[in-house]
Amino acid sequence: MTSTTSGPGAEPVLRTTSLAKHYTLRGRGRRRTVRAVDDLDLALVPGTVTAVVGESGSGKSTVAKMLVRLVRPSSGRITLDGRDAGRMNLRAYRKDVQMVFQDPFASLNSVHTIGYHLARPLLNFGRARRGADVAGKVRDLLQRVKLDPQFADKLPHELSGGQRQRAAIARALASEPRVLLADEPISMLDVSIRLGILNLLGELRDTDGLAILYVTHDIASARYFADRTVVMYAGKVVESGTALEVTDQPAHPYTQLLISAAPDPQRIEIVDVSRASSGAASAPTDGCRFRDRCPFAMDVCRQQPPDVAVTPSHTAACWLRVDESQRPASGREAA
Amino acid sequence: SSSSKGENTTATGGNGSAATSGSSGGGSSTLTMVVQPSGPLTRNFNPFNPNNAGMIQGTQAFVYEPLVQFNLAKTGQEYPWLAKSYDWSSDGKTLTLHLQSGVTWSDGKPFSASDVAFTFNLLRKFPALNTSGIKAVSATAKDPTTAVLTFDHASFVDFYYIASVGIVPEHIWSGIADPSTFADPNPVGTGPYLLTSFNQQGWEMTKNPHYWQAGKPTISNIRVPIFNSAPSATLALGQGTVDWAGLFVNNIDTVFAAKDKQHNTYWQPGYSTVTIIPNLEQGKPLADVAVRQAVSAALDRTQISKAATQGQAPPAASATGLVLPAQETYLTDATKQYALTPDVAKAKSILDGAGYKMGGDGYYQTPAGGDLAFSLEQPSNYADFMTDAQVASQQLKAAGIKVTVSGVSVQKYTSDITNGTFDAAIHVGVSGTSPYYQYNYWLNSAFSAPAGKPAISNFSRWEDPATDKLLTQYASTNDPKVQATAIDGIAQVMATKLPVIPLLYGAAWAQMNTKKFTGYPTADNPYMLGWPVSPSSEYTVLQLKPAAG
Amino acid sequence: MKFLLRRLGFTLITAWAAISINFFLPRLMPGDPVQLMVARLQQQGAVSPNAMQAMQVAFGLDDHTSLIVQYFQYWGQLFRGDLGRSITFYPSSVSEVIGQALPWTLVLVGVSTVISFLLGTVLGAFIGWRRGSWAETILPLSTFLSSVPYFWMGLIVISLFGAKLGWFPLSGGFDQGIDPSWSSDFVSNALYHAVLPAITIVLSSVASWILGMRNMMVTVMDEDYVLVAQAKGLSRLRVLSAYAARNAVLPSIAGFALSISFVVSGSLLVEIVFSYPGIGYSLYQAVNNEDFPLMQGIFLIITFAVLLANLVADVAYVLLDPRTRQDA
Amino acid sequence: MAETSDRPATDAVDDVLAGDRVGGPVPGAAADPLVSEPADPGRPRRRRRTMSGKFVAGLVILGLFVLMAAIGPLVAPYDPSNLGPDVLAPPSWQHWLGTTGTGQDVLSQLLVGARQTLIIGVLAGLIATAISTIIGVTGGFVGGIADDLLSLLSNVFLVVPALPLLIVLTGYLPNGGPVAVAAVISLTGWAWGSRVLRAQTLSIRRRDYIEAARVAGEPGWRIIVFEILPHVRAILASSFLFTVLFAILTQVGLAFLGLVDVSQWSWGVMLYWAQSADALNAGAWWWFVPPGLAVALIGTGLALLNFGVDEFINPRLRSNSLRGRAARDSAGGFTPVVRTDPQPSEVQR
Amino acid sequence: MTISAGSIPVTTRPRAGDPVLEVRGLSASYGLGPDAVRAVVDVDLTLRRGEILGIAGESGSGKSTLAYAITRLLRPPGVITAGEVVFRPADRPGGGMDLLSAGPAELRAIRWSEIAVVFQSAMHALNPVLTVERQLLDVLAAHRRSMSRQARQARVREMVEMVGISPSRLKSYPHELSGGMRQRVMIAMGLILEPQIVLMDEPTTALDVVTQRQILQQILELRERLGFSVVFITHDLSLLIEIADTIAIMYAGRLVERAPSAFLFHAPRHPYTRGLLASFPSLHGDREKLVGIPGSPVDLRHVPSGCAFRTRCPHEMPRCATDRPPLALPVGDPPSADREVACWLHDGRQPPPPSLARPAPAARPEYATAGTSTIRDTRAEQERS
Ligand SMILES: Nc1ncnc2c1ncn2[C@@H]1O[C@H](COP(=O)(O)OP(=O)(O)OP(=O)(O)O)[C@@H](O)[C@H]1O
Ligand SMILES: Nc1ncnc2c1ncn2[C@@H]1O[C@H](COP(=O)(O)OP(=O)(O)OP(=O)(O)O)[C@@H](O)[C@H]1O
Ligand SMILES: [Mg+2]
Ligand SMILES: [Mg+2]
Repeated sequence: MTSTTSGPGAEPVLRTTSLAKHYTLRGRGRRRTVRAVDDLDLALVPGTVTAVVGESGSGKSTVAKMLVRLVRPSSGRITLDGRDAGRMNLRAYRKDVQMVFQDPFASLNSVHTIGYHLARPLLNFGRARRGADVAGKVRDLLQRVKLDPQFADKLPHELSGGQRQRAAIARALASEPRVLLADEPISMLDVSIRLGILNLLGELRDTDGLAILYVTHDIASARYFADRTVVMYAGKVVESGTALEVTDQPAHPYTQLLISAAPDPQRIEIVDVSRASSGAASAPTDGCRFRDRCPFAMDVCRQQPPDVAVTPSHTAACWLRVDESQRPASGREAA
Repeated sequence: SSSSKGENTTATGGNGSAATSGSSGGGSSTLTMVVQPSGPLTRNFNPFNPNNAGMIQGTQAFVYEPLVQFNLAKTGQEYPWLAKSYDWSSDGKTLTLHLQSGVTWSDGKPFSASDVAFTFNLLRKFPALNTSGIKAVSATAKDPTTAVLTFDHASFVDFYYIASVGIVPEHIWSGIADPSTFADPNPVGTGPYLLTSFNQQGWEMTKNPHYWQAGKPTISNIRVPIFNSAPSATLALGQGTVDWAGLFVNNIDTVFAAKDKQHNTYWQPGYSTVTIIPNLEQGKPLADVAVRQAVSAALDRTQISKAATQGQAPPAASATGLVLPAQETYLTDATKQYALTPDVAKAKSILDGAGYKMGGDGYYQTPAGGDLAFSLEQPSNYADFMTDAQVASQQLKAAGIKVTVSGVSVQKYTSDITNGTFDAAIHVGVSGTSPYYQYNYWLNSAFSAPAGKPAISNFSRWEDPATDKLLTQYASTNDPKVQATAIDGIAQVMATKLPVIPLLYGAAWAQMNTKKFTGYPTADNPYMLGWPVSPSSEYTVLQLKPAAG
Repeated sequence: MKFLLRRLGFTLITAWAAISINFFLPRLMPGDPVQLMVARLQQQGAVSPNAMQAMQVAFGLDDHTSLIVQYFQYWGQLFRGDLGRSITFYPSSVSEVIGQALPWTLVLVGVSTVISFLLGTVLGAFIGWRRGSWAETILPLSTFLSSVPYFWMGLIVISLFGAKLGWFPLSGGFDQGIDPSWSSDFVSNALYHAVLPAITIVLSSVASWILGMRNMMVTVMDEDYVLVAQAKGLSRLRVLSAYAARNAVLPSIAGFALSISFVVSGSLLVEIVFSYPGIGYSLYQAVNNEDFPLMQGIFLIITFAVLLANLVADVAYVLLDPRTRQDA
Repeated sequence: MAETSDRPATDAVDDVLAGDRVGGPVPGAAADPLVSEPADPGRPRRRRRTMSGKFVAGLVILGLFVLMAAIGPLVAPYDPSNLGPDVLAPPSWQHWLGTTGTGQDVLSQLLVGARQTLIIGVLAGLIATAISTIIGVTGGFVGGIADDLLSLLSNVFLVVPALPLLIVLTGYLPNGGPVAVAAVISLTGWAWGSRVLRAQTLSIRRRDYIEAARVAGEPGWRIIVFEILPHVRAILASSFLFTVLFAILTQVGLAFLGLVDVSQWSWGVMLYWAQSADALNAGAWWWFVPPGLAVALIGTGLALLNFGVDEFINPRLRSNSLRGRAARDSAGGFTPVVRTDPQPSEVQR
Repeated sequence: MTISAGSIPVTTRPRAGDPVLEVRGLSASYGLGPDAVRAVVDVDLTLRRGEILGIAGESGSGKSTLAYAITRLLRPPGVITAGEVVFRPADRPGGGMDLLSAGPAELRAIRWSEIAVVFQSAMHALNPVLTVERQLLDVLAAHRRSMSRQARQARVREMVEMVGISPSRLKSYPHELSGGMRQRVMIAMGLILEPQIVLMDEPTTALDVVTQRQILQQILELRERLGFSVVFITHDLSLLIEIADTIAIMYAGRLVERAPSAFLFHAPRHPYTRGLLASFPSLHGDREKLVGIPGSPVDLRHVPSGCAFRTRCPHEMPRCATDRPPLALPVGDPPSADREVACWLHDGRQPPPPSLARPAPAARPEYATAGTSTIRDTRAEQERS
C-alpha cells in the first residue's frame, strides 16, 4: 500500500494505516453496516495540501473526524510522528492536529466573542498564559488570518461568512498544530469568498509548513490549491496523485466520471452521466465498489483491485491498470 | 351464605318500606341530614367498624339501637332504650339489663336478651370489633328480657360505652364467619329506619314498619347526601336542601340563619373542653406550673372564641375543665372560684413570683436564660384551632410569653402529641356522661407514656398518684356522692396545677331548618345535644314532627 | 423493535422504582393510621381510651413485621393482584374503593381533558394558521384563565352559576335520588352535574394546548414542506390538515399522554370543591388517614397510567412519525 | 406592537424547538437568534430589538408585583394579623379591600402576602431549575448509562404522586418556612424541566461548535457550562418562569388544603382563611377574590414573559404586524402585496 | 479513456419564445418600515418560453427572495412592496395575468399547474410524515380533479420512473431516500403537471458533481420535450454558464447585469460580474493565483448610496456615490445583444476599462449558447487581459 507516500525529503507527520470506520444502523429489526471508511492509508506531509474529493457520503468527513479523534476508528491505526495516536493523551494529540469544521455558521458558538474562541485553545494547549499574553496571542492569530484585531471583541453573527471561516481557521491554528484538517471549508460560500479562504490556507502551508487535509466537492478548487488529491468512492480510496495528475489525467473510471461531471464553462459538450445512476448507498462492499456503475466492469472487479502506480506519484485502484496477464482468473471464468 | 342471608332480610325490609312511602324521596316527609363532609363512602354499615357509613353520618342508631340513650346536654340524664332499666352489683362487676319486650328486628324476627348477650360475646370473641374497648368477661341471657354481663373489675364507668353499643341480631351475625371484615351492606336492626338505597352520593332510609315504639317514627324518609368539603355542605345548608346538619358553619348568622330567619336555627352547646395541652415533661417550658398558670391567666378566651368561631364554640368558663353549663352540678364552693377571667397583670405577677425576669425584648427570660417561649401546635387545616392559636399567641405576647404558632399536617400533629414531641398543642377533649370521662382521658397515668413512646390519651403526660387515686375512687363506686367528691378533687387539681389548660368548649355543631320538621332540642329544651351524631341522633329524630302547615 | 424492548425495560425499572417509593413514602409520614382515626372519632364525642388496642387489631396494625418483610409481602400481594383492604373504608378492599371512584374521575377529568385537548389543539392550530388575526386575542385571555388557581375558579363558578343563578347543581356527581345506571335519566343527570366541573377543568387547562399547538403550528408553518404544499396550490384545508396541523400535533400528542396522569391525580381540588365522587378525593382521604393500602393502590394506578400513557405516546409517535421508526 | 424581526430566521431556530434537523443555516442569514438579543447585561454592543408587547406587558405586571413584594410589608396600612373590630366589612376608606372574618385588613394581607408568595415561587423556581439543569443537561451531554440513570430518576419523579410526597416532606421539615415549602415544591417540580433540557442538550451536543470546542481542548464541564448552557438559557428561562408559576399555583393549592403553615401570610394562606371562613358564601368577595386574582395576574405576567422568551427563542412565534387582507393572504400562503412604493408604469398587455 | 459519451443535441432548443413571465419593478422586503430588509429592489426581468434563465450573485443578494416573490411564496415577514408580475399562459395568447393582484383562488389554480417551484433543499421540502406517493398524488388531486384514481397513480409512477426512481420506492418516507433521490422526487413533483415555468432555487448545492449533473441532465431533457421555462438560481456560476441561456447577476437586491450566458461569460460588463468570473478556478490549464473581489458584502439594511457595489469596485467614480446607475443596454453593445448592465462605466461618457469592454464572442443565434461555442482557449486570454 503505497498510495500516498510522502514526497521526496519530507517525512509524513500524520499517517493512517488500514483505517476503517463501520457504522451499524438499526432499523426495522434488521441491522445494516455502513462501511463509511475502509482500509484507508493516508499520509499527511508538512507543507503540502492533500485534497480529498469524492461523492457525497463517500466518507470524507468521517476521515477528518477520525483524524482529529472525534470519531473512534473501527480498526486501523493513526500515527503521529510514528507514535500511536490511540495511546496519546487527547490534548497532546490535538495540540498537533486541529480541524476546521465544514460549516462556519455552525462551528462558532454564537454566545462567545471571537476573542474567546481563540483564547480557549491558547490556554487549553498551554500556548499562552492568562492575561495580557492571551490578548497578544489572539491579536497575532487574527493577523495571521488577515482579520483586524478588533474582531476579537465581535460576536460570530457580526461577521460575514468569509470572516467566520477565517476565525474558525485562526482557532484551529491557535494550538500551533502541524496538521490542519479542513472539512469542506468553503462549500457554503460564494465564489469570491471561497477564493479568499483557499488563498489563506495556501499561504499557511507555504509559510508555516502546515500539513493540510482539504476535503471538498469542488474538484476545480482542489486542482487550484492542493498538492495531492485523493479520490474516495464509497469509503475507499480509488485514486491518488498530485492534484494536476489526478484532474488532468484521471486514471480511475470514477475519477473520470467525476471530472467529466464537474461544471466547466469551457467544456465543449455536455456530459452524459445518466448511466452512472445508482447512489453510493447500494455500492457493493467487496471487490471494486464502483463496478456496478463502471462502463468497463469485468468479472475480475469482484475482487479488490490493487493500487497500481500510473506514475511514481500517481496510483489508481483499478483492474484496468493491471496488465491482463496479471489479473487473477475470476471465479466465473474458472468455473 | 352469610351475606345472602343479609340480602334476603333486607329485601323484606325494602318491601315493607315501599308500602309506606316511595323511596324516591324529596317529599316533605324526607329529612335530609349531614353530619360532616366525609367524601364518598362505601356501603359499610357494620356498627363495630368505626368507619362505617352509619357512624360517620350519624345514622347508625337508626338501625342498630343502643341499650340506653344519654343526654350529654344535661349531665346525668339518660333515657331507657332497648334496656328498660339496669342494675349494677355493688362491686360493679355484674350488670343486669332489663330489656324491652315486643321488640322485633326489621326482618320480623323477635328481639331477645340472647341478641344482647350475643352482641357482647361477639365483641369479646373478636377483639377487632371491640372498638369501644369493653372488657366484659361473659354475657348471658337469663331470660328473654334479661341479659347479664360480668366483668373482672368494677365497670360502672364503662356503662356509658356499654350502653351505647349497637345491638346486632344473633340470627344474622352468628352466621358470619369473620364479622370484622363484614361490610354489612344491608343492615338489619331494631331501629326505626331501613336502608333503601346507597350510592356514592349518599343513601336513603325509610321508616321501619315493625318499629317497637308505637307511633314512631313520624318522618318516613331519611336522606343522607355526601359532601366532599364543608363549603359545599354549607352551601346546600344555606340553600335549604339540608334539614339537619352538624357542620361548623363560619359566620353562621349570615351564611345560614339569615337566609331563612324563620326556619334556620341552631343550638350548639359545648359538650367537651378544648384545651391547650402542655407537655409536662421535664425541661419543657410548660413543665413549670407557674408558666401554665400565667398562660391561663393571660388568655382572653372570649376574644379567642369570637375570633375563631364568632363565639360559636363558647369560651371555657372554668379552670376545672368542667363543661359549663352542662356539668354545672359538679361545681362546688371549692371550685366555683376558678372562673376564667383574663388578667394579664396576674399572669405577670405569677411569673415574677416564680423567678422569671422580664427581658429587654418584652419577653420573660427563663432562669436558664433565653426567652420564655414555646410553640403551640395544631393542624394547619383546622382553621379554628389555628385562629385560636394565633389570637392566644398575641395575648400571651402581652404577658411576656413568646408563643410560636406552628401549623402542621394532621399527621404530624397527631404523631407529635402522641409521642410527646411538642411544647404545647390545642386539642379537643371527649364527651361523657360526667366530667370523669374527660378527666380520665386527660389525666390517667395509665394512658401516659414516657417521652418518645406513644401515649394513649394523657398527652400532657400528667403522672400524679393523687389524681390516679381520685379517678379510681370514681370508677369503683356507683355512689353519686362519692363520685362527686372524686370529681371535685380532680377539678381542684385541674384548676390549680393546670395539667391541661382549658380554652374553649367543643361545641356540638347543630343546624336545623325547621321548615319541614320541628321538635329539635333547643337551649330551652335541651333533651339532647342538637347534633345529628349517632346514637343521640336517633333519639332526636324520633322527637321530630312535621311542621305545622 | 429493539427500541420498543428497551423502552419497555426502562418502563419496568421505572415502575419498580415508583412502586417501591409508593410503598415506602406513605410509611415515612409521621403518625399512624389508628392514631389518626382515633383523633377523628374523638371529635365526634365518645371514644374510650381503651379503643386504641381494638383498632390496632381491627386494622391489622398490631403486627410488627419489619418494613422490609412487609415490602416483599406487598410485592407478593401485587403479583396475586391483591391490593389489600383499605383502612379508611375498612373492610372494603382497595380495588373496590378504586373501582367505585375511578370511573367518575375517568369520565369527568378524562372527558374534560380530551375536550380541552381537542379544543385547544383546534384553536391553537387555527391561531397558528391565522397569525396576527383577531384570533390571537384568545392567547392572553386563555393564559389568564389558566393561571387562575383551579379551586378558586371552581368556587367562583359554583357561587355564580350554582348558588346565585341556580343554573347548575352546587355539588356532587349526580342527584342522590337517582341510582347509577345506564338509564338516560341518570346519564343526563350526571352530565348536568358534570358541566361546571368540566368547564372549570377545560378553562384552566385549555391554554397550554392552545399555546403548544399554536407554537408548533407557527414553527411548522415555516417548514419548507408547508411552503411547498402551498406552492402546489393545494386547498387551504388540505395544507392545514395534511401538512401543517398533521405535523404540528405530534408534540401535543406526547403531552396529551402525559396529561393522563393528571386525570388521575390532578383532579383532587376539583373533586373537593365540587364534591365530586372521584379518585382524587379518595387519594386525599387516603393520605389524610394514612391509609397505606389505599394510597398504594391509587399510586399504583397513577404509576401505571403514567407509564402506560408514556408508552402509548411513544408508540403513537412511532406510528405517526415515520422518522422515529428508523433510529432513536 | 412592532413585531418586525430584525434578523432572519435560521435553521438553528428550528433546531431549538423541533429537535435536530440536518443541514446548516442558510447562507446570508448569518445571525444566530440565540445571540442577537444578548441576555447578559454585561455583554457589549447590545443589539436594539423591539420587544414584543406581550413581553413588556408581562414585565410590567411582574414588576408591579415584585415592587409589592419588596415594599408591601412597609406600606401595608395594618398588621395583617391584627384582629380589628370591623368583622367582614366590605371595602371602605379605612379598609380599601375590606376586612376578614376576624377583622383583619385584606389589603394588608395582600401586600404582606406578596412577599412570601413570590419568595416561595421564585425560590422553588430556582431550585427546581437548578436540579433540572444539573440532571437534564448532564444526562444529555454525558449520554450512555449515566444518561439512562438520570432520565430514569426524572421519570420516577414524574410518576411519583406529588401530594403525599409533599405531605411527607412537609412533615419532616421544621415548621415549613418558605425555604422548606419551596424546597418541597421544587422537588416535585423539577422533572419536567429536566426532560425538556435533556432533549435540548441531546440536540445540541453533536453540533459543530460543541465538537469544535472539544477539538479546542475544552474539558467536559467547561463545555457544559460555557458552551451548552448559554444555548439553553432561553429554555432555562422559560422553564424557570413556568416552574415559578407552577410553584405559586402549587403553593396556593397546598395552602388551600391546609398543608402549609397557615400562620405565615401568603396569598394561598389568605385563600385558605377565606375559604375556611366560607367567605364567598358569606358574600365577602373582597376577601376571596383579591388573592386569587393576584395569583392569576402574576401567572399571566409570567406567561406573558414566557411568550416573550418563546418568541425570543423562536422569532417566528412573534405575531406579525400585518392586518386585514394582508394578514389573511399571508396566512393562506400568499405573500401580501403592500404597496409602499409608487406604482410602476403600467405594463402594456 | 474519459467517460463523456452521448451528448444532448443542443441545437433543437425551442425558438426564441415570446415572454411567458414578465417582472416589472418588483420590490420585496422583510418587514415594513425603516427597519425593513429590502431584499429585492425594482427588478425587471423577462422569461421567455423554453428559456433557462440563470440567476447568480452573492450570498444574501436576494436571489431566493426574488424567486419566491414572483410566486408570492415569500414567508412572513416578507412582503411585496411594489411591481407587477405578469404571467402569460400559452393558452391565453395576448392576455396576461398579474400575479400580484390575483386572488388566492386564481393563484392556487396556477400554482404548480403553471408555475412550479423546486426548492433549495429537498431534505426539508418533503413532508417527513407522508409517503412520497401521497405527496405526489396530492398535486394531482388538487389540480386534476377529473382524473381517476388509477390514472393518477399511473401518472405518478410514470413521473418517478422518468426521473430514474423505481416506483417501488413510492411507499417510502422522505427520510428513507438519499438526498439525490429526494431531489429527483421534487423534480418529478415539479413536472408532474407539465407547468410552463419551473423555478429552481439552488436545487443541487448539497450534492456531489455527478449526482448534480444527473439531475440537471434530466431537467434539460424534459425541457426539450415539454418546452417549459426554467429560472435557475445557484452560486455555481460555472454551472450556470454551461446550462443557462440567459444569466442575471444580482447584487444587493438589484439586478446589476443580465446577458445571454456566453456574452456574460466572455464579455462581462459589470465589475462585479467580472469579479465573480475571476474567482473560480478552472479545471484546465496552469494553476494561477486568483484573487477574489475585495471587501465584504453589503448589509441590505444600509445599502450605500448610489451604486451599491462602488465600495468594492476598482473603477469607482465620483458619480457612483451619488447616482444609482440604471439597468440599461451598455453603450457600445448592439441592441441585438439583448443585454443590460447597471454601471456608469457603460453610459458612454467615458470608455469603459478594457476588461469590461471585451467584444461579445459572436453574433448569437437565437438561444443556442454556451454549449455550441468553442471556447476552450479563450479563458487564458481573458485572464491575461
Ligand atoms: N454517525 C453515523 N451513523 C451512521 N452512519 C454514519 C454516521 N456518520 C456518517 N455515516 C455514514 O457514513 C458514510 C460516510 O459519511 P461522511 O459524512 O463521512 O460522508 P462525506 O463523504 O463527508 O459526505 P458529504 O460529502 O455528503 O459530506 C455515509 O454513508 C453516512 O451516511
Ligand atoms: N425572514 C427574513 N427576515 C429578514 N431578512 C431576511 C429574511 N430572509 C432573508 N432575509 C435577508 O434578505 C436578504 C436576501 O435573502 P435571500 O435568501 O433572497 O438571498 P439569496 O440571494 O438567496 O442568498 P443565498 O445565496 O445565500 O441563498 C438576505 O440579506 C437575508 O439576510
Ligand atoms: Mg462531509
Ligand atoms: Mg437563497
